[in-house]
Amino acid sequence: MTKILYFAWLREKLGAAEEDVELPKNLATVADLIAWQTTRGQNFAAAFGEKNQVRCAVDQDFASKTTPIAGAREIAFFPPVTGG
Amino acid sequence: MTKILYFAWLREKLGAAEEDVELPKNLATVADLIAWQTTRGQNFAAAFGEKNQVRCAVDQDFASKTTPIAGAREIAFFPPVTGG
Amino acid sequence: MRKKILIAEADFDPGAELEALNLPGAGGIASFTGTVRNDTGNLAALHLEHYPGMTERALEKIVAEAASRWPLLGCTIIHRVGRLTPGQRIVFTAAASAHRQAALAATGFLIDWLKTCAPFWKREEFKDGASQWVEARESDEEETAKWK
Amino acid sequence: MRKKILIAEADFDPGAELEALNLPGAGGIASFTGTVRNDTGNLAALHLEHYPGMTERALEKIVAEAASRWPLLGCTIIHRVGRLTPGQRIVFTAAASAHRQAALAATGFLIDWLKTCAPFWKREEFKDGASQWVEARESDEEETAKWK
Repeated sequence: MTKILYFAWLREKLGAAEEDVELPKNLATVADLIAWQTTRGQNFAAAFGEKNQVRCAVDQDFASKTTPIAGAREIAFFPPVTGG
Repeated sequence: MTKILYFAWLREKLGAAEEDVELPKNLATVADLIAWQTTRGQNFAAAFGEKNQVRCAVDQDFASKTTPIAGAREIAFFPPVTGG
Repeated sequence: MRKKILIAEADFDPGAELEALNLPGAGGIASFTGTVRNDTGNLAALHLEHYPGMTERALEKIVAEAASRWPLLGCTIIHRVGRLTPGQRIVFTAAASAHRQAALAATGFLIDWLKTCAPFWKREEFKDGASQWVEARESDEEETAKWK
Repeated sequence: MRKKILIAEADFDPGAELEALNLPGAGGIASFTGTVRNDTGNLAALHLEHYPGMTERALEKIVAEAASRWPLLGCTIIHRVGRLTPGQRIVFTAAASAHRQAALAATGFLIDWLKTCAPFWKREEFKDGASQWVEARESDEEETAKWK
Protein backbone atom coordinates (compact mmCIF):
# COMPACT_ATOMS: atom_id res chain seq x y z
CA MET A 1 0.00 0.00 0.00
CA THR A 2 1.16 3.50 -0.78
CA LYS A 3 0.05 6.54 1.15
CA ILE A 4 -1.13 9.32 -1.14
CA LEU A 5 -1.64 12.85 0.19
CA TYR A 6 -3.50 15.79 -1.35
CA PHE A 7 -3.13 19.45 -0.50
CA ALA A 8 -4.85 22.77 -1.18
CA TRP A 9 -7.46 22.69 -3.97
CA LEU A 10 -6.57 19.09 -4.84
CA ARG A 11 -7.59 18.06 -1.34
CA GLU A 12 -10.82 20.02 -1.70
CA LYS A 13 -11.68 18.73 -5.19
CA LEU A 14 -11.05 15.12 -4.25
CA GLY A 15 -12.66 15.46 -0.83
CA ALA A 16 -9.71 13.61 0.73
CA ALA A 17 -6.49 14.62 2.42
CA GLU A 18 -5.02 11.14 2.48
CA GLU A 19 -5.65 7.65 1.16
CA ASP A 20 -3.90 4.30 1.18
CA VAL A 21 -3.84 2.85 -2.32
CA GLU A 22 -2.70 -0.38 -3.89
CA LEU A 23 -0.97 0.95 -6.99
CA PRO A 24 -1.00 -1.09 -10.22
CA LYS A 25 2.39 -2.75 -10.69
CA ASN A 26 2.91 -1.22 -14.13
CA LEU A 27 3.18 2.38 -12.87
CA ALA A 28 6.86 3.30 -13.10
CA THR A 29 6.98 7.09 -12.85
CA VAL A 30 5.05 10.07 -11.51
CA ALA A 31 3.71 10.63 -15.03
CA ASP A 32 2.34 7.08 -15.07
CA LEU A 33 0.71 7.63 -11.69
CA ILE A 34 -0.90 10.88 -12.82
CA ALA A 35 -2.28 9.17 -15.93
CA TRP A 36 -3.71 6.41 -13.72
CA GLN A 37 -5.26 8.96 -11.34
CA THR A 38 -7.28 10.45 -14.20
CA THR A 39 -8.98 7.07 -14.66
CA ARG A 40 -10.29 6.95 -11.09
CA GLY A 41 -13.50 8.89 -11.62
CA GLN A 42 -14.78 12.34 -12.55
CA ASN A 43 -13.20 14.19 -9.62
CA PHE A 44 -9.83 12.65 -10.30
CA ALA A 45 -10.07 13.24 -14.05
CA ALA A 46 -10.83 16.91 -13.40
CA ALA A 47 -8.08 17.35 -10.81
CA PHE A 48 -5.36 15.53 -12.72
CA GLY A 49 -6.38 16.61 -16.22
CA GLU A 50 -3.84 18.23 -18.47
CA LYS A 51 -5.01 21.75 -17.86
CA ASN A 52 -4.11 21.50 -14.18
CA GLN A 53 -0.50 21.89 -13.22
CA VAL A 54 -0.35 19.30 -10.50
CA ARG A 55 2.97 19.03 -8.67
CA CYS A 56 4.21 15.97 -6.87
CA ALA A 57 6.50 14.93 -4.03
CA VAL A 58 7.79 11.40 -3.59
CA ASP A 59 8.75 10.55 -0.01
CA GLN A 60 8.73 14.26 0.85
CA ASP A 61 11.04 15.40 -1.93
CA PHE A 62 9.83 17.41 -4.91
CA ALA A 63 9.48 15.08 -7.89
CA SER A 64 9.28 15.57 -11.64
CA LYS A 65 7.17 13.67 -14.16
CA THR A 66 10.02 11.23 -14.71
CA THR A 67 10.73 10.49 -11.04
CA PRO A 68 10.37 6.72 -10.35
CA ILE A 69 7.77 5.74 -7.77
CA ALA A 70 8.91 2.18 -7.10
CA GLY A 71 9.23 1.60 -3.37
CA ALA A 72 7.77 4.99 -2.47
CA ARG A 73 5.96 5.02 0.86
CA GLU A 74 4.38 8.46 0.61
CA ILE A 75 3.42 10.35 -2.54
CA ALA A 76 1.82 13.80 -2.40
CA PHE A 77 0.00 15.83 -5.03
CA PHE A 78 -0.55 19.57 -4.78
CA PRO A 79 -0.72 22.79 -6.80
CA PRO A 80 2.38 24.95 -7.33
CA VAL A 81 3.44 26.30 -3.96
CA THR A 82 2.48 29.82 -2.90
CA GLY A 83 4.01 30.36 0.53
CA GLY A 84 6.15 33.15 1.85
CA MET B 1 35.05 85.11 8.24
CA THR B 2 34.57 81.47 7.32
CA LYS B 3 33.87 78.73 9.83
CA ILE B 4 36.19 75.76 9.37
CA LEU B 5 35.45 72.45 11.08
CA TYR B 6 37.71 69.46 11.65
CA PHE B 7 36.67 65.88 12.41
CA ALA B 8 38.24 62.61 13.54
CA TRP B 9 42.05 62.50 13.39
CA LEU B 10 42.20 65.90 11.73
CA ARG B 11 40.53 67.41 14.78
CA GLU B 12 43.00 65.59 17.03
CA LYS B 13 46.10 66.49 15.03
CA LEU B 14 45.16 70.14 14.80
CA GLY B 15 43.92 70.31 18.38
CA ALA B 16 40.81 72.17 17.19
CA ALA B 17 37.28 71.21 16.27
CA GLU B 18 36.35 74.59 14.86
CA GLU B 19 37.89 77.92 13.96
CA ASP B 20 36.78 81.15 12.33
CA VAL B 21 39.24 82.16 9.65
CA GLU B 22 39.69 85.14 7.37
CA LEU B 23 40.54 83.37 4.13
CA PRO B 24 42.92 85.02 1.63
CA LYS B 25 40.89 86.41 -1.26
CA ASN B 26 42.86 84.47 -3.88
CA LEU B 27 41.61 81.04 -2.76
CA ALA B 28 39.11 79.90 -5.38
CA THR B 29 38.68 76.18 -4.83
CA VAL B 30 38.98 73.49 -2.20
CA ALA B 31 42.38 72.58 -3.67
CA ASP B 32 43.54 76.17 -3.15
CA LEU B 33 42.32 76.11 0.44
CA ILE B 34 44.10 72.83 1.15
CA ALA B 35 47.35 74.22 -0.28
CA TRP B 36 46.96 77.28 1.94
CA GLN B 37 46.28 75.14 5.02
CA THR B 38 49.64 73.40 4.59
CA THR B 39 51.35 76.80 5.06
CA ARG B 40 49.80 77.41 8.48
CA GLY B 41 52.38 75.56 10.58
CA GLN B 42 53.75 72.14 11.21
CA ASN B 43 50.50 70.53 12.39
CA PHE B 44 48.65 71.83 9.38
CA ALA B 45 51.41 70.80 6.98
CA ALA B 46 51.32 67.28 8.40
CA ALA B 47 47.54 67.00 8.36
CA PHE B 48 47.01 68.45 4.89
CA GLY B 49 50.13 67.01 3.27
CA GLU B 50 49.80 65.02 0.08
CA LYS B 51 50.03 61.63 1.73
CA ASN B 52 46.85 62.28 3.69
CA GLN B 53 43.57 61.81 1.90
CA VAL B 54 41.70 64.71 3.40
CA ARG B 55 38.05 65.01 2.37
CA CYS B 56 36.06 68.23 2.39
CA ALA B 57 32.49 69.46 2.68
CA VAL B 58 31.42 72.96 1.66
CA ASP B 59 28.29 74.16 3.41
CA GLN B 60 27.56 70.59 4.48
CA ASP B 61 27.77 69.02 1.02
CA PHE B 62 30.61 66.73 0.03
CA ALA B 63 33.05 68.71 -2.12
CA SER B 64 35.80 67.80 -4.58
CA LYS B 65 39.14 69.48 -5.10
CA THR B 66 37.61 71.70 -7.78
CA THR B 67 34.57 72.83 -5.77
CA PRO B 68 34.54 76.66 -5.50
CA ILE B 69 34.62 78.08 -1.98
CA ALA B 70 33.52 81.63 -2.72
CA GLY B 71 30.70 82.63 -0.36
CA ALA B 72 30.96 79.44 1.68
CA ARG B 73 29.93 79.90 5.31
CA GLU B 74 31.08 76.54 6.64
CA ILE B 75 33.86 74.34 5.33
CA ALA B 76 34.75 71.03 6.95
CA PHE B 77 37.79 68.77 6.61
CA PHE B 78 37.83 65.13 7.62
CA PRO B 79 39.20 61.70 6.70
CA PRO B 80 37.25 59.32 4.44
CA VAL B 81 34.07 58.35 6.25
CA THR B 82 33.85 55.02 8.09
CA GLY B 83 30.33 54.86 9.50
CA GLY B 84 27.74 52.16 9.29
CA MET C 1 26.00 27.91 12.60
CA ARG C 2 22.97 28.72 14.70
CA LYS C 3 19.89 27.52 12.85
CA LYS C 4 16.24 28.06 13.67
CA ILE C 5 13.39 26.71 11.57
CA LEU C 6 9.88 27.10 12.88
CA ILE C 7 6.43 26.47 11.44
CA ALA C 8 3.71 27.60 13.79
CA GLU C 9 0.25 29.08 14.05
CA ALA C 10 1.39 31.51 16.73
CA ASP C 11 2.85 34.91 15.96
CA PHE C 12 6.56 35.54 16.53
CA ASP C 13 8.63 38.48 17.78
CA PRO C 14 10.96 39.84 15.06
CA GLY C 15 12.89 41.88 17.61
CA ALA C 16 13.64 38.81 19.72
CA GLU C 17 14.63 36.87 16.58
CA LEU C 18 17.07 39.61 15.56
CA GLU C 19 18.48 39.69 19.08
CA ALA C 20 19.05 35.93 18.97
CA LEU C 21 21.13 36.40 15.80
CA ASN C 22 23.43 38.95 17.44
CA LEU C 23 26.06 36.24 17.80
CA PRO C 24 29.76 36.66 18.58
CA GLY C 25 31.47 37.70 15.35
CA ALA C 26 28.25 38.80 13.67
CA GLY C 27 28.76 42.31 12.31
CA GLY C 28 25.56 42.31 10.29
CA ILE C 29 22.10 40.87 10.75
CA ALA C 30 19.57 41.15 7.94
CA SER C 31 15.92 40.22 8.00
CA PHE C 32 12.83 40.05 5.86
CA THR C 33 9.29 40.02 7.24
CA GLY C 34 6.35 39.24 4.98
CA THR C 35 2.88 40.40 6.01
CA VAL C 36 -0.67 39.90 4.76
CA ARG C 37 -1.47 42.63 2.27
CA ASN C 38 -4.98 43.76 1.45
CA ASP C 39 -4.62 45.73 -1.76
CA THR C 40 -8.28 45.54 -2.75
CA GLY C 41 -9.70 46.01 0.73
CA ASN C 42 -11.81 42.88 0.16
CA LEU C 43 -9.61 40.38 1.94
CA ALA C 44 -10.83 39.03 5.27
CA ALA C 45 -7.94 36.62 5.81
CA LEU C 46 -5.34 34.35 4.28
CA HIS C 47 -5.35 30.66 5.14
CA LEU C 48 -1.91 29.06 5.09
CA GLU C 49 -1.73 25.30 4.58
CA HIS C 50 1.44 23.23 4.48
CA TYR C 51 2.73 19.67 4.19
CA PRO C 52 3.90 18.70 7.68
CA GLY C 53 7.08 16.70 7.56
CA MET C 54 8.05 17.73 4.05
CA THR C 55 7.97 21.42 4.97
CA GLU C 56 10.63 20.98 7.64
CA ARG C 57 12.77 18.94 5.23
CA ALA C 58 12.42 21.59 2.52
CA LEU C 59 13.32 24.44 4.87
CA GLU C 60 16.34 22.50 6.18
CA LYS C 61 17.54 22.14 2.59
CA ILE C 62 17.06 25.83 1.87
CA VAL C 63 19.02 26.79 4.99
CA ALA C 64 21.79 24.30 4.11
CA GLU C 65 21.99 25.74 0.60
CA ALA C 66 22.29 29.29 2.02
CA ALA C 67 25.00 28.16 4.46
CA SER C 68 26.96 26.61 1.58
CA ARG C 69 26.87 29.88 -0.36
CA TRP C 70 27.69 32.44 2.33
CA PRO C 71 29.74 32.38 5.55
CA LEU C 72 26.77 32.59 7.91
CA LEU C 73 26.85 32.56 11.69
CA GLY C 74 23.11 32.20 12.04
CA CYS C 75 20.01 31.62 9.96
CA THR C 76 16.32 31.82 10.85
CA ILE C 77 13.17 30.89 8.97
CA ILE C 78 9.75 31.23 10.57
CA HIS C 79 6.57 30.57 8.64
CA ARG C 80 3.13 30.82 10.12
CA VAL C 81 0.20 28.62 9.12
CA GLY C 82 -3.53 28.81 9.72
CA ARG C 83 -5.76 31.87 9.40
CA LEU C 84 -4.00 35.25 9.18
CA THR C 85 -5.66 38.62 8.83
CA PRO C 86 -4.38 41.68 6.89
CA GLY C 87 -1.34 43.28 8.46
CA GLN C 88 -0.34 40.14 10.34
CA ARG C 89 3.10 38.64 9.88
CA ILE C 90 3.31 35.50 7.71
CA VAL C 91 6.98 34.80 7.25
CA PHE C 92 10.37 35.83 8.56
CA THR C 93 13.81 35.09 7.18
CA ALA C 94 17.03 36.38 8.70
CA ALA C 95 20.75 35.77 8.53
CA ALA C 96 23.79 36.87 10.52
CA SER C 97 27.30 37.11 9.15
CA ALA C 98 30.56 38.91 9.81
CA HIS C 99 29.81 41.08 6.79
CA ARG C 100 26.72 42.84 5.60
CA GLN C 101 26.69 41.60 2.01
CA ALA C 102 26.48 37.96 3.09
CA ALA C 103 23.71 38.67 5.61
CA LEU C 104 21.64 40.63 3.11
CA ALA C 105 22.16 38.24 0.21
CA ALA C 106 21.34 35.17 2.31
CA THR C 107 18.16 36.80 3.63
CA GLY C 108 16.99 37.50 0.09
CA PHE C 109 17.94 34.01 -1.01
CA LEU C 110 15.99 32.40 1.86
CA ILE C 111 12.77 34.21 1.04
CA ASP C 112 13.11 33.69 -2.73
CA TRP C 113 13.67 29.97 -2.35
CA LEU C 114 11.05 29.57 0.32
CA LYS C 115 8.46 30.97 -2.10
CA THR C 116 9.13 28.30 -4.70
CA CYS C 117 10.75 25.38 -2.85
CA ALA C 118 8.68 24.89 0.29
CA PRO C 119 5.22 23.29 0.35
CA PHE C 120 2.97 26.09 1.54
CA TRP C 121 -0.32 27.13 -0.06
CA LYS C 122 -2.39 30.26 0.48
CA ARG C 123 -6.15 30.55 0.25
CA GLU C 124 -7.79 33.95 0.24
CA GLU C 125 -10.94 34.41 2.29
CA PHE C 126 -12.90 37.45 1.16
CA LYS C 127 -15.20 39.65 3.19
CA ASP C 128 -18.24 38.46 1.21
CA GLY C 129 -17.52 34.88 2.28
CA ALA C 130 -16.01 33.77 -1.05
CA SER C 131 -12.73 31.92 -1.06
CA GLN C 132 -10.01 31.27 -3.62
CA TRP C 133 -6.64 29.54 -3.73
CA VAL C 134 -3.78 31.87 -4.63
CA GLU C 135 -2.09 30.98 -7.90
CA ALA C 136 1.67 30.69 -8.13
CA ARG C 137 3.38 33.69 -9.64
CA GLU C 138 5.80 33.19 -12.49
CA SER C 139 7.90 36.05 -11.12
CA ASP C 140 8.60 33.98 -8.00
CA GLU C 141 9.98 31.19 -10.17
CA GLU C 142 12.17 33.73 -11.92
CA GLU C 143 13.52 35.11 -8.66
CA THR C 144 14.52 31.62 -7.63
CA ALA C 145 16.00 30.83 -11.05
CA LYS C 146 18.29 33.82 -10.76
CA TRP C 147 20.11 32.08 -7.87
CA LYS C 148 20.71 28.89 -9.83
CA MET D 1 6.32 57.63 2.39
CA ARG D 2 6.99 57.23 6.11
CA LYS D 3 10.53 58.36 6.80
CA LYS D 4 12.54 58.11 9.99
CA ILE D 5 16.11 59.34 10.33
CA LEU D 6 17.68 59.29 13.74
CA ILE D 7 21.18 59.92 15.05
CA ALA D 8 21.43 59.21 18.76
CA GLU D 9 23.66 57.95 21.53
CA ALA D 10 20.85 55.81 22.92
CA ASP D 11 20.17 52.30 21.77
CA PHE D 12 17.09 51.54 19.68
CA ASP D 13 14.60 48.68 19.47
CA PRO D 14 14.76 46.86 16.10
CA GLY D 15 11.50 45.07 16.81
CA ALA D 16 9.66 48.33 17.39
CA GLU D 17 11.23 49.82 14.26
CA LEU D 18 10.05 46.86 12.16
CA GLU D 19 6.59 47.14 13.69
CA ALA D 20 6.44 50.82 12.74
CA LEU D 21 7.15 49.85 9.12
CA ASN D 22 4.23 47.42 8.98
CA LEU D 23 2.24 50.02 7.06
CA PRO D 24 -0.97 49.51 5.09
CA GLY D 25 0.01 48.01 1.74
CA ALA D 26 3.43 46.87 2.93
CA GLY D 27 3.82 43.20 2.06
CA GLY D 28 7.51 43.12 2.85
CA ILE D 29 9.75 44.76 5.42
CA ALA D 30 13.51 44.26 5.24
CA SER D 31 16.13 45.37 7.71
CA PHE D 32 19.83 45.43 8.33
CA THR D 33 21.41 45.81 11.77
CA GLY D 34 25.12 46.46 12.14
CA THR D 35 26.81 45.63 15.42
CA VAL D 36 30.26 46.15 16.94
CA ARG D 37 32.43 43.17 16.07
CA ASN D 38 35.45 42.12 18.08
CA ASP D 39 37.34 39.77 15.80
CA THR D 40 40.65 40.01 17.63
CA GLY D 41 39.22 40.04 21.13
CA ASN D 42 41.28 43.17 21.84
CA LEU D 43 38.59 45.76 21.24
CA ALA D 44 37.21 47.58 24.28
CA ALA D 45 34.89 49.89 22.36
CA LEU D 46 34.20 51.81 19.18
CA HIS D 47 33.79 55.57 19.34
CA LEU D 48 31.45 56.98 16.70
CA GLU D 49 31.85 60.63 15.76
CA HIS D 50 29.76 62.50 13.22
CA TYR D 51 29.23 65.94 11.68
CA PRO D 52 26.00 67.28 13.22
CA GLY D 53 23.93 69.09 10.66
CA MET D 54 25.62 67.58 7.64
CA THR D 55 24.85 64.04 8.80
CA GLU D 56 21.12 64.67 8.77
CA ARG D 57 21.37 66.28 5.31
CA ALA D 58 23.38 63.35 3.99
CA LEU D 59 20.94 60.76 5.36
CA GLU D 60 17.99 62.69 3.94
CA LYS D 61 19.64 62.56 0.53
CA ILE D 62 20.30 58.83 0.81
CA VAL D 63 16.68 58.17 1.76
CA ALA D 64 15.44 60.39 -1.09
CA GLU D 65 17.66 58.50 -3.53
CA ALA D 66 16.29 55.16 -2.30
CA ALA D 67 12.71 56.43 -2.61
CA SER D 68 13.39 57.52 -6.20
CA ARG D 69 14.64 54.04 -7.11
CA TRP D 70 12.06 51.79 -5.45
CA PRO D 71 8.34 52.15 -4.62
CA LEU D 72 8.81 52.38 -0.86
CA LEU D 73 6.12 52.88 1.75
CA GLY D 74 8.57 53.46 4.56
CA CYS D 75 12.25 53.93 5.17
CA THR D 76 14.26 54.04 8.41
CA ILE D 77 17.88 54.89 9.16
CA ILE D 78 19.18 54.92 12.71
CA HIS D 79 22.84 55.50 13.49
CA ARG D 80 24.26 55.59 16.96
CA VAL D 81 27.15 57.82 18.03
CA GLY D 82 29.39 57.88 21.08
CA ARG D 83 31.06 54.93 22.78
CA LEU D 84 29.78 51.46 21.82
CA THR D 85 31.05 48.15 23.15
CA PRO D 86 31.34 44.82 21.27
CA GLY D 87 27.98 43.27 20.45
CA GLN D 88 26.12 46.57 20.70
CA ARG D 89 24.04 47.83 17.79
CA ILE D 90 25.57 50.65 15.72
CA VAL D 91 23.31 51.12 12.74
CA PHE D 92 19.92 50.07 11.42
CA THR D 93 18.45 50.46 7.97
CA ALA D 94 15.03 49.22 6.96
CA ALA D 95 12.52 49.61 4.17
CA ALA D 96 8.91 48.62 3.59
CA SER D 97 7.33 48.05 0.21
CA ALA D 98 4.45 46.18 -1.38
CA HIS D 99 6.99 43.69 -2.74
CA ARG D 100 9.94 41.96 -1.21
CA GLN D 101 12.53 42.74 -3.88
CA ALA D 102 12.11 46.48 -3.40
CA ALA D 103 12.29 46.24 0.39
CA LEU D 104 15.42 44.08 0.32
CA ALA D 105 17.20 46.07 -2.38
CA ALA D 106 16.47 49.41 -0.71
CA THR D 107 17.73 48.13 2.65
CA GLY D 108 21.02 47.06 1.06
CA PHE D 109 21.26 50.34 -0.82
CA LEU D 110 20.74 52.36 2.36
CA ILE D 111 23.54 50.63 4.25
CA ASP D 112 25.95 50.66 1.29
CA TRP D 113 25.46 54.39 0.71
CA LEU D 114 25.49 55.24 4.37
CA LYS D 115 28.95 53.69 4.64
CA THR D 116 30.43 55.98 2.01
CA CYS D 117 28.13 59.01 1.81
CA ALA D 118 27.43 59.99 5.41
CA PRO D 119 29.95 61.78 7.67
CA PHE D 120 30.58 59.24 10.44
CA TRP D 121 33.99 58.20 11.73
CA LYS D 122 34.94 55.27 13.92
CA ARG D 123 37.77 55.14 16.43
CA GLU D 124 38.79 51.85 17.99
CA GLU D 125 39.58 51.80 21.69
CA PHE D 126 41.63 48.74 22.63
CA LYS D 127 41.74 46.94 25.94
CA ASP D 128 45.34 48.02 26.51
CA GLY D 129 44.28 51.66 26.33
CA ALA D 130 45.57 52.28 22.80
CA SER D 131 43.34 53.94 20.26
CA GLN D 132 43.21 54.12 16.48
CA TRP D 133 40.97 55.65 13.83
CA VAL D 134 39.42 53.10 11.50
CA GLU D 135 40.55 53.51 7.91
CA ALA D 136 38.05 53.57 5.08
CA ARG D 137 37.71 50.31 3.19
CA GLU D 138 37.99 50.34 -0.56
CA SER D 139 35.41 47.57 -0.71
CA ASP D 140 32.83 49.97 0.75
CA GLU D 141 33.48 52.40 -2.09
CA GLU D 142 33.03 49.54 -4.53
CA GLU D 143 29.72 48.51 -2.99
CA THR D 144 28.45 52.05 -3.40
CA ALA D 145 29.82 52.33 -6.93
CA LYS D 146 27.82 49.27 -7.97
CA TRP D 147 24.61 51.27 -7.42
CA LYS D 148 25.73 54.17 -9.62
